[in-house]
Amino acid sequence: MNNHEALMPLVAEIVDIRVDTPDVKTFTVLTPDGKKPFDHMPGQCAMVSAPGVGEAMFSITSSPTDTEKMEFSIKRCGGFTEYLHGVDVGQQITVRGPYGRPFPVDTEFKGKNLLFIAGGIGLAPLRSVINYCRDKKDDYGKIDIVYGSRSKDDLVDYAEILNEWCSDKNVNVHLTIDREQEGWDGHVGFVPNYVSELGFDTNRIGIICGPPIMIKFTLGNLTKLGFEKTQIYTTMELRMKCGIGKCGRCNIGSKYVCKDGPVFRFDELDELPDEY
Amino acid sequence: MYKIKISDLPALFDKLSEKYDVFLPVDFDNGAKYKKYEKGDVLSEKLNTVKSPKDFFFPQTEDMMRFKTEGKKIDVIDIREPKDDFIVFGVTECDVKSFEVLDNVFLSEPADTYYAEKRAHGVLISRACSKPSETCFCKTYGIDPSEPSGDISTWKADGTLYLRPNTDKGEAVISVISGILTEADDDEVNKEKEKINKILDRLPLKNLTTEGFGAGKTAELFDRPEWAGLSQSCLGCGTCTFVCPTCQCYDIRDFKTNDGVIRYRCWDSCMYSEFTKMSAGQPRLTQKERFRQRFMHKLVYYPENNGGLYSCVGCGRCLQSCPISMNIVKVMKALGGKNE
Amino acid sequence: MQKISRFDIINRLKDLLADGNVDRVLGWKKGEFRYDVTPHVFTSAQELEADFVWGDFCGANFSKYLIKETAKSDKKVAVLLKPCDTYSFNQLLTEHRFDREKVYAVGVACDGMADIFKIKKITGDGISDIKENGEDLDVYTIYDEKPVKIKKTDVLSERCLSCKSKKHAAYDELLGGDGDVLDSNRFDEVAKIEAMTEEERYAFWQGELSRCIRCNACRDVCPACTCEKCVFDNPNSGMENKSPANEFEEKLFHIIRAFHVAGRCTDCGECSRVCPQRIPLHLLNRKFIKDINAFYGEYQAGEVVGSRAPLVDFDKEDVEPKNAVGKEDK
Amino acid sequence: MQVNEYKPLIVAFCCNWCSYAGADLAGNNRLNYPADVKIIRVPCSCRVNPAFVLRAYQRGADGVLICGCHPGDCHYTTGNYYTRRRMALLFSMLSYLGIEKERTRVEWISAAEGAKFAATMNEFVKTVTDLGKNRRLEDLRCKK
Repeated sequence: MNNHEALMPLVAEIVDIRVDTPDVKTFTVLTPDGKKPFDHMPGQCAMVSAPGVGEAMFSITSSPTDTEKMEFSIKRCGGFTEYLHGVDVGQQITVRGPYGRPFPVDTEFKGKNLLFIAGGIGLAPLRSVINYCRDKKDDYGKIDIVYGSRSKDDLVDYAEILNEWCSDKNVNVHLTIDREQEGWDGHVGFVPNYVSELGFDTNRIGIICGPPIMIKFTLGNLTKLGFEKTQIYTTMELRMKCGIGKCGRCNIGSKYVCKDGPVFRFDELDELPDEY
Repeated sequence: MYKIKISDLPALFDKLSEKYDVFLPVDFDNGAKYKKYEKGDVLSEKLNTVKSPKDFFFPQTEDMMRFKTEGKKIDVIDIREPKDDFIVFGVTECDVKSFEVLDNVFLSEPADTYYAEKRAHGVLISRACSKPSETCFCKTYGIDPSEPSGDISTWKADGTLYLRPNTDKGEAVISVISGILTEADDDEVNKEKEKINKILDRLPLKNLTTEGFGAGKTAELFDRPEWAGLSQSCLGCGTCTFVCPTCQCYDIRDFKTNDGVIRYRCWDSCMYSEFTKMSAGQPRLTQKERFRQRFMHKLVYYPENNGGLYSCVGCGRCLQSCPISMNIVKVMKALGGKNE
Repeated sequence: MQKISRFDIINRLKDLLADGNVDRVLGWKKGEFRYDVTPHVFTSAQELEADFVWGDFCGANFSKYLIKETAKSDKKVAVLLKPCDTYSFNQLLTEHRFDREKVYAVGVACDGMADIFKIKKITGDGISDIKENGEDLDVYTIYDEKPVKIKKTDVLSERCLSCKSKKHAAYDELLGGDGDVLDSNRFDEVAKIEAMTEEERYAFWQGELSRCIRCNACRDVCPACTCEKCVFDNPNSGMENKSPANEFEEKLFHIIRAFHVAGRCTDCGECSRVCPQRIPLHLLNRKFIKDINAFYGEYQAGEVVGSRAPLVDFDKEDVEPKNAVGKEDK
Repeated sequence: MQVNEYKPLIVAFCCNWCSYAGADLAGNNRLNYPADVKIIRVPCSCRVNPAFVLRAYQRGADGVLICGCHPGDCHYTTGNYYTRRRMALLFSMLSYLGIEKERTRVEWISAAEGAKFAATMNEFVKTVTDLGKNRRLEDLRCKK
């Protein structure tokens, strides 16, 4: 990051828009001269903005190993995202970052089996880690991915999951949807229950992201399987304005999500007040 | 140590304003206010200005950049202009210390260049508090109002103003006015300090302590039942945060002009209901959580991140301004001390 | 000196609690100094005895708190109301903002409230105690053994200087008796500004409003400002704003704030009381009241529950806007 | 002389049923009125919130006109009666704050009064031109 201009954004151009689900689109972003705006680590975020419309924090969904471009998977749920969903390829936006503490991919994750558990748009922040670990598969053990959504149509990155992840030898993908649906012969049921059914051993690190209620029950079920809180990670989201721990709104206790997070280990979260 | 007769202060301000923009507290009908010096302005005797001098370094509204948009293209325009040196005169020690609190936030990596630029060009001339108010409690935080710091310290005693430069910036200012200053010894200043310390012993809030607060107290304080009662009549206005010298939360907003977009930042307040509101939800649902956040931040979270330093300096502005007279002193008395 | 003593009020409130008529009391709680009184919900006789105050600094108007308080429980809450507060009380009832059945209104006679800012202008900082002494206030400071004697009438708060009524517009019972509606001089200041030239008026308001720090205290304390979401907080309103970015924003906020309560403002004076910058906001509200009286006939918001506010009413013979300006003094 | 000739920007809120039709009629009859008048069509003059007037000034208007049906002729029966009260109070307040009272105005123009519409606009533009630029309710950020 350019430290001198922490709040000054870069201009970037949307060069590709992929429609993932009825309310999620993935935007590919490059600088006007065709480069990746900046380097990042898996789990880090960036402030994306359209002048006069809004500015908000999004996780960077592309992997750091992709040196060509940067991607954001964005769900339509407010004024600014509504705008983004309405733009065409070629539209310029601004980005600044990267912000936050990444997943400890080069330290604590190294050499371990990984279990990714995601619900809905919660896959977006994990996709960057998953692809990072897939690309450096020698550094990691077995990768399991449990991913669930309301319906088949709500699965983000479905094509990539089927075409790339599923064909990877050391990756095991377990998909589930909430309710029966025509044309779906996979598992049906909620993610937390599915995790219990699959019954993972504890020789792995868990990484959870999804709606708060899903996180809560999944965490409970993992604990029942014998997981310690010290081996489960998640990534958080709170309202942010500056991204650098100064504007004062994304704190949980003394921690700032934009600076000390967004990635937290559950034992760390336990020490924070319950205000998120 | 230098000195100058109080009656000669206009000459001093005239001289300084030749080279610097000089701001000093001046009395108005509605209280003292910092004002750019113009001939004839008289330094206010009142110690607390309604708004604190943080305005000069972290203004309530500050334009950051402009955007020009044309079709799908965006152009980011840096609109900052180089800042000239300026002097803030007559800053009380609590307000001087408030900059330490703000520095820890704004100058820590990555530094906030908007603030840093102003800090680099601002000269703080402090003054000893010869007549503290009943609402003063800087002693609680170990701040000594008889020994002001800043780039230059000043004391008023017996119709004379004593000045002591503390930094290179201060020396530079002194060299501008050295022609009208005379050298002095410390005697009068020491006597004045003694006098001030005697007054401090008579202040009604002199026994207020930070006991029970500080780093590591989150778990103990967060769920205390007293918060409900303390916050029950809070209006959720932002008065306390806006008059506070250490409150530093801000919002970044865009303003659509007829010719592009201005991105500016403005003070925000944790007391406001939309402060943490996002499309996905609201972590601080009621005024109780918002109220608690403000005081927990000042008394626990901030010290946790900044080596035990509290982000309150005891200036007493919130005691004077709160519409319902609820304030940090009442919170500290209700929650602090020994817990049975 | 207030007509009724703290002691008498507490005794009556204790009875009310003991009878089980009410389970809590909205009253004033003492602070660190004499003057920093906080609105508080008292739930027991002990609490009342320890912390309840009544005196020259109990300015806070509790009417607005009733919206929140009555929603909390089915039990009745007792509320202390000064005569001017009762108008806000009625106005909120007119607007159906709370359930009258859940409130036991105790009217207290009021002899006017003192303004600590005015006191400090005389005594300076360092006030250690203020004692009521007949018609005087004895103000002790840490700088002098002897008190400064101040006539209370010299330090009355702005709204009390032109008190409109000592008569309670609503109550279930009265403590300290009732007074009369007064022949107030409250429009004098407005008339003075109207008499200025356009340039003078502009300069006057420019000076006053430029001090605004947009803390929203005037809005948040106002018993007539009870929107769930204020336009100034609503991103979808197109005029959401948090800062007095420039002169325009200052005027926009204060014109709209005053306009939105026009015809509903009872002139309780809370806005000016709480302004940390001491902007005479009541002069904006009073201008609307004065105009309404002049154009559409005398109207006092909150005098009668259910009265029709002038801005949701009309007359076929109403004055034309172009003829209205400058015709306020009929 | 011609270099800096000042042309005021006028915003006219016109009620859909009368004044806007009046404007139409003025156009059909080739009655001239200055192009600096920007018409904003509103369902009823009563739709005009005082904030709209202020926002027009913020965005660079030098004069604001609110046009509605004649009192008694409102399409919604009584809308313009409320407009009348509301604007009387607003204009009085603006004047109280020292803002030129001639800048803001309410006019009743029916669908049949094309000539009146054009005449009103001409006269109002002249009044505002004489007053000069709006300085007292301007937002500098919106200028240039």
